Amino acid sequence: MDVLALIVSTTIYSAAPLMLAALGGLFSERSGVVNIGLEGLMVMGAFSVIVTTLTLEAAGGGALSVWIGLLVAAVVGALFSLFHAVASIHFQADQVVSGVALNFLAVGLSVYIINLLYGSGQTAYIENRFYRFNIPGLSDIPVIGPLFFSNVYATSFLAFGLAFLVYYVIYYRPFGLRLRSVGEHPQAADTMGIRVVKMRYIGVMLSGVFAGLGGAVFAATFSGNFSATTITGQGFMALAALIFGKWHPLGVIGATLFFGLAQALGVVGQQLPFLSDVPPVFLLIAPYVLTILALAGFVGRAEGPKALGKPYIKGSR
Amino acid sequence: ACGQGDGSENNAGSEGGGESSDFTAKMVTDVSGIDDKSFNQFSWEGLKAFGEANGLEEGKNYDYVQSSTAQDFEPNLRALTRENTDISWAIGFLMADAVKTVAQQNEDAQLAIIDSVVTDDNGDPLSNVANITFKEHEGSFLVGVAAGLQTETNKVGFIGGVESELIKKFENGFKAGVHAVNPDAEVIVQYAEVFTDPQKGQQLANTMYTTGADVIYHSAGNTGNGLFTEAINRVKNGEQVWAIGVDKDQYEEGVYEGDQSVTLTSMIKRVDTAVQDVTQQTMDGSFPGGEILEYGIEDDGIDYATTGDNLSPEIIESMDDYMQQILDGELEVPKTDDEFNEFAG
Amino acid sequence: MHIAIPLFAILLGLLVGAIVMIITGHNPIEAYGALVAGIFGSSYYFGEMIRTMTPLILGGLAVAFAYRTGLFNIGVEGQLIVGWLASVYVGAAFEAPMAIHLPLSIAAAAVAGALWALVPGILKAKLHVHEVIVSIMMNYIALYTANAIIRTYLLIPGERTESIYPSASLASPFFQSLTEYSRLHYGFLIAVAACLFMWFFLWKTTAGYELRAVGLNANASTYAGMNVSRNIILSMAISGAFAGLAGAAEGLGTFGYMSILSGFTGVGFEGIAVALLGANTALGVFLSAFLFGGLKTGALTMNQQTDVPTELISIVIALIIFFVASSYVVRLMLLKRKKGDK
Amino acid sequence: MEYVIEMNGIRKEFPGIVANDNVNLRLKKGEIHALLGENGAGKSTLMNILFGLYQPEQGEIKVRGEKVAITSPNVAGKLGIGMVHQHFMLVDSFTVTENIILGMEPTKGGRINKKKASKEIAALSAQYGLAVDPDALVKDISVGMQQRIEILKTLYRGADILIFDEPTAVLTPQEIKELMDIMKKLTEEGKSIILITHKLKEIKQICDVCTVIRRGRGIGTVEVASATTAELAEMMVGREVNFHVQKTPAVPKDTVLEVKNLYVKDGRGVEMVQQLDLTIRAGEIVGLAGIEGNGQSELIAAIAGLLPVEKGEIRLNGQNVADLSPRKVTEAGVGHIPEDRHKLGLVLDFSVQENMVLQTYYQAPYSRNGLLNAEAIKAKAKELVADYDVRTPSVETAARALSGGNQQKAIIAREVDRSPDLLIAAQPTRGLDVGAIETIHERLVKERDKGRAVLLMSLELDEILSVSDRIAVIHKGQIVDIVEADQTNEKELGLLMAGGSREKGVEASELE
Ligand SMILES: Nc1ncnc2c1ncn2[C@@H]1O[C@H](COP(=O)(O)OP(=O)(O)OP(=O)(O)O)[C@@H](O)[C@H]1O
Ligand SMILES: Nc1ncnc2c1ncn2[C@@H]1O[C@H](COP(=O)(O)OP(=O)(O)OP(=O)(O)O)[C@@H](O)[C@H]1O
Ligand SMILES: [Mg+2]
Ligand SMILES: [Mg+2]
Repeated sequence: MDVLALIVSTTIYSAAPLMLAALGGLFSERSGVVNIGLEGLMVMGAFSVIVTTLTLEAAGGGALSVWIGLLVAAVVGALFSLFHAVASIHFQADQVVSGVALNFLAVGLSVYIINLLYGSGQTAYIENRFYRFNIPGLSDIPVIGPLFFSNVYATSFLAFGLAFLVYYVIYYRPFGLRLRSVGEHPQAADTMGIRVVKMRYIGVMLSGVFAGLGGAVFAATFSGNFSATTITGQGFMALAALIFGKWHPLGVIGATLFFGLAQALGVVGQQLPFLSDVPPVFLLIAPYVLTILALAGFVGRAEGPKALGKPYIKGSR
Repeated sequence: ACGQGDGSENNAGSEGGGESSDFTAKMVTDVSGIDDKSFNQFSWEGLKAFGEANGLEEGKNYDYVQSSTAQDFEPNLRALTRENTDISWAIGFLMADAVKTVAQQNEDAQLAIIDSVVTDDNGDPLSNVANITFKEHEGSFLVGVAAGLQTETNKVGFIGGVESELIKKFENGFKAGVHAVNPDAEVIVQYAEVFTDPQKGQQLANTMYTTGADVIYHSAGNTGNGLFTEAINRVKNGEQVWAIGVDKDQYEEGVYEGDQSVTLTSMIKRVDTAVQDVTQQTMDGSFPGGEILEYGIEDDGIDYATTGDNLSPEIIESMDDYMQQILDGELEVPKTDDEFNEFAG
Repeated sequence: MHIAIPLFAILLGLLVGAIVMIITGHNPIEAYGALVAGIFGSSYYFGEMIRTMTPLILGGLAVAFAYRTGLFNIGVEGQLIVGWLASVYVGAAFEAPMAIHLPLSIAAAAVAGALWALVPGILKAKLHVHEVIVSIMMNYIALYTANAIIRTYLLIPGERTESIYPSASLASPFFQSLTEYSRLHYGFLIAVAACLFMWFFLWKTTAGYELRAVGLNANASTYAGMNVSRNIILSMAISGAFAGLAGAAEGLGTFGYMSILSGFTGVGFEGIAVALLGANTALGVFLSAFLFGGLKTGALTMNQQTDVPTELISIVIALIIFFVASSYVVRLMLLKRKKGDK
Repeated sequence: MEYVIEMNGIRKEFPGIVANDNVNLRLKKGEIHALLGENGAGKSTLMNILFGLYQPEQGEIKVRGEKVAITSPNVAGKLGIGMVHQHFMLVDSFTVTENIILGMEPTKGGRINKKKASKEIAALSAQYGLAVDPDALVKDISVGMQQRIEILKTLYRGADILIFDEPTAVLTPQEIKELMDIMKKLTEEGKSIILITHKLKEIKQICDVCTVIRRGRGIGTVEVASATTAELAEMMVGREVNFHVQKTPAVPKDTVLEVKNLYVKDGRGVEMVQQLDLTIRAGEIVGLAGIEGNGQSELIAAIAGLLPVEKGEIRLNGQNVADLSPRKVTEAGVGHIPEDRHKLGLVLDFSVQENMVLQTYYQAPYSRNGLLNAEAIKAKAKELVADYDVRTPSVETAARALSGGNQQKAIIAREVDRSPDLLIAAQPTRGLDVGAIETIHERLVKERDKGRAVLLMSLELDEILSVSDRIAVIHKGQIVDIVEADQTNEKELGLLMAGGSREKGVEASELE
């Protein structure tokens, strides 16, 4: 039971930051803008939450600091994503190029600023992180309680809640319909009076908000400080999760949980008696191999929004 | 080798010894950067302490150069030797090959390296390189003693970064320390295979604590941050668990609520002392070229931290006792798996 | 005019970098002076810059080549790692006459990279699995597997493999003598040859015509009797071979061995930028690798002589990429205007 | 009577080309106004200007007497202008309802109110006789149905000036008839319509006036009733046009294609061709007539090697080519002018010259020892461009930049030039102007006369009747009958296509 609970809770909280970032990618890519810059946006989110929290804590902000930090991360993510938006929407730059540039810029800029602020490439540790807790009452329910309501992070609920909210918005609100139409067939959307450029800006900026949150949750949950190596590859994993989840919010939930589970098994596996003799390298690569097998076995073809990656030029044929 | 070493010393003496303000000592950082809160930073602190002690000018007499990738080591070192720097420091064993190349190409250069021994193709140390290593296993042994005494579950953990000969010293020293005071205790060992993933560190710690460990020591760089995160989480939920820091006093990493910390103690490796020491020797005209300087407890190179008084006086007493045994040469701490197996019998 | 716009973008990038420096209390003239001196100041630096360029060219070609067939090879990093390992393994396992040993070691790298890239290639071609995810996963698998192989079978003190025999080395005494003992090696010639190969293959050969057709319209290619799956697989294999060669440049040229890696080399991700900045053409890749290599090499000296952190160069590089990418639209406009005048 | 639309002196340039030059168009309320012109004459451009997609360089637009600047489709929409585009503007993965309400979604509590939307759409469809399934996905429905959605979209937005850009090019004869009825109904309800079409018959049928443009210039406007189709054609092309395909009776020789008991499934696994037999001989043109979706596309795809054969034989000159790869089929002597030119026929981002060797690039003289021969390719492309009157600035121009008609001509040039034993021409003249159609028909007959076998698939019975020697009627995946072209008529074919038998068909024609 202990081990099962461990695997379940590890799965869930490992999935949370990826889920947020992948949802960000979903907004951008559903509007037709490839976002390979999720990594950079996560870096900015991680940077923002740590700097904000440190500053507020110094001013006596207490436990609230990190939550304000989360908000700041969302805002900074949105602003930072404007680079990508302006280049790829307005200047019709290749969207992959501009996303790559975003990644370079994020690491360079954040570390440069950290250096400037603290005279060091690494910040101090925040005191108020996101901590696990047991939900009173619910955690006492047999079986379910220990699995889902004990040792939980508030941020996990935030991620899941937002994922369902995104699902609702994308599929049930006019905004979602319009956003998707812009990613599928911008010319058609244009003739229907939808402002393609505006929708894409919103899509990209929302990707900044969500990826910023993802990076922030990661930093404030796991590392507690910020340096150039706080975010290393999570953005790319989020991108993979987005494609794995077929650009669908519920798919994203599934994909990130799958990644989380694979990772949890890789880590916990060595402690399991029947796996302890397996050479560690196999457990290390297991999450990645499992993902490939899953893709080849039952997930198969993934097709993105039709207009993904194509700049919209009015009146082009 | 000694003869050659003397030659270069004279050379250095004529340049640096005569007028102290001409003496130059510079270091090349590893890719983790000058402010990694770890050995790059300590090395720099050692160099600064040296400079301040001698009234030298930062930037001119002593300075550092950052490396962004492993490819930068060699050009950075070469750049320093080309400026006729009196002692060029290479921080970290990863730079061993770069040091070798540069040292062989420029026999007048004087280099020093941390955590490695640079040899020529015959396995003999190069005469113009000073090799500084540490007896991390001894320090790890001491914190192992603390862990073995502190544990109530008779289960402790060790999280390694990327498995290597160096990190093995930490692991085996720690295991030996636990074994020495608590032969019944089990030590769970797991390597993250990455130095930069705090999430993985947290997951490893979570697993170890869940399966019963209550004290965990790490030697995993940034990955180790996750250990403190996890320990804090557990302590906040009313559990009694401990983390042990590495390389420096990691008390701060474990702080929760005011000034309480989950950091039981830390294994301290005084890179700064070593750097300051050797640089001073060089300035004084006795560059230890070709020598292997192994800093241990007796040279103030290895220590443990007591910040926050989390260690009980009894444990400290026991640690000091073992420290004395090591100093007296009564106790040989194992470094490798084989040595540990022999030690544990 | 073709060259004017990227140059303009570079200037703009440097200008913004200068503004950042001024705001943060650094002297841009001094810094850029050191930067330039760190590239052109001595033949040593210049040699080091070209050496830095070498894997970037090959990594960039790998990305660009796949892109031409409509594939996004984000797995260059992994392919480079296995190529590096294979080249060092062959280079260190036995000694043989150079005429055999060196080509064999290089070929091992190319083959290893190609095989690694075949996994996403085949899955894409046969099962329509998105190559982006598979290649990301293959990167991690390469990293951990290579480390495990080194640790289990090839380890010597210093956390690395044996050094390769001189008969497998790309090290060039000639280049070294020209460049005051920089580590410039013959791998650079391989990179140049690879550029020529890519250009020639894509534009002059029948197979290249097919690859481009498949990349632009798979349906029409099927209609025209081309085997789309085979072309996808071929394209990934060649792309992976380029990446593997980048590994050989590291293993047989720069280092002469392979260390246990504590993380990715970064060449793969920089390769994406190099390729796209170079508009996926051979010449473009060469020039943008030159830009990257120059800035990265010069940044070391800049950081050493002034106190400007190397991160500033990351910022400048990012800005240059933005400006170059965005300037395509300017170029288009200029082109159209010109044509309109006629 | 006052004009609802006045476009005066409109000029629009694209890089290197003047698409509209001093064009005038005046539309009266309740009128159906034809816009006629060759491919690339600038019709779509003019309408896109009216719809706000392009801005004119010169000229003025008045809507209901007031001068306006139509800066975006939004503005056009507010002015009551709606457009059904030449290439449909529909989101494939959306439902019919979603496509219609997009941008004007009815909501309830912030959520899209599907019920209300469905109700409104049902009401509209009933009013104009536009039956649609509101919950179907657009990618699953027929082209005719998609067009209805386009119309519903404009009506849903309250448009009363409707622009139809070549709406009939992609429709079946039955659907065309329905569309005509719908248009009439629309004008009865007080709407005004501009109709672009290349089919003069349609203009004669339902249009009141016709404006003609040639190479971007306005030629003039005529009352349809007072002009013959020949006159209209001449106005548009600038020369006399021959509507009758000139040909001598066929002299069929050996069998070239023999299809026996063929079964084919489409991409989704539905069996579209069943138990089909068909024979074509050298020196004859066999027309394949059928209502869209009766297996003709699958039959052609199977012959060309693009769809696997479930069962049965396809023999070419006696050799079984069933399940050979497309390459092998081509080499065995099949040429294929595909139905979907953008998807299959061209690599749009390749240059014209690269497209001209799409089937032969690997053969001498275009390829030697695996290397391309640039000179040979260029020479061939120049020859084809000249011979088939493909209008392109140069052979290095990207195919994407050509007008649809010229893209089609390029494909035909490529396929016909190889003079394959069997030439499959699927809808070869869809969307082409009468001048271009004339040329293409001549080419097909010429191939026949050279002793080649030709399979002509077309939804236009006119074309089938005038070009073919024999006509095979396909229904539900089977050839239900084969008739001599000069012994049948549209009516009989229509009945056969609908599944009737020949006897009844003949009776029906005798009743006339
Ligand atoms: N969401 C994404 N994020 C990053 N890169 C992407 C994404 N989607 C596509 N790409 C890359 O952009 C390029 C063009 O994508 P596209 O979907 O057109 O691929 P494709 O080869 O045409 O796929 P298919 O053959 O399945 O239609 C491909 O190289 C693809 O890998
Ligand atoms: N967006 C564009 N960019 C460049 N050239 C264009 C563009 N749109 C149209 N053209 C050119 O303008 C001319 C008129 O094109 P248009 O589409 O208006 O012709 P059309 O009369 O509708 O022809 P068709 O009957 O083939 O539809 C053509 O030469 C075409 O190539
Ligand atoms: Mg596609
Ligand atoms: Mg048109």
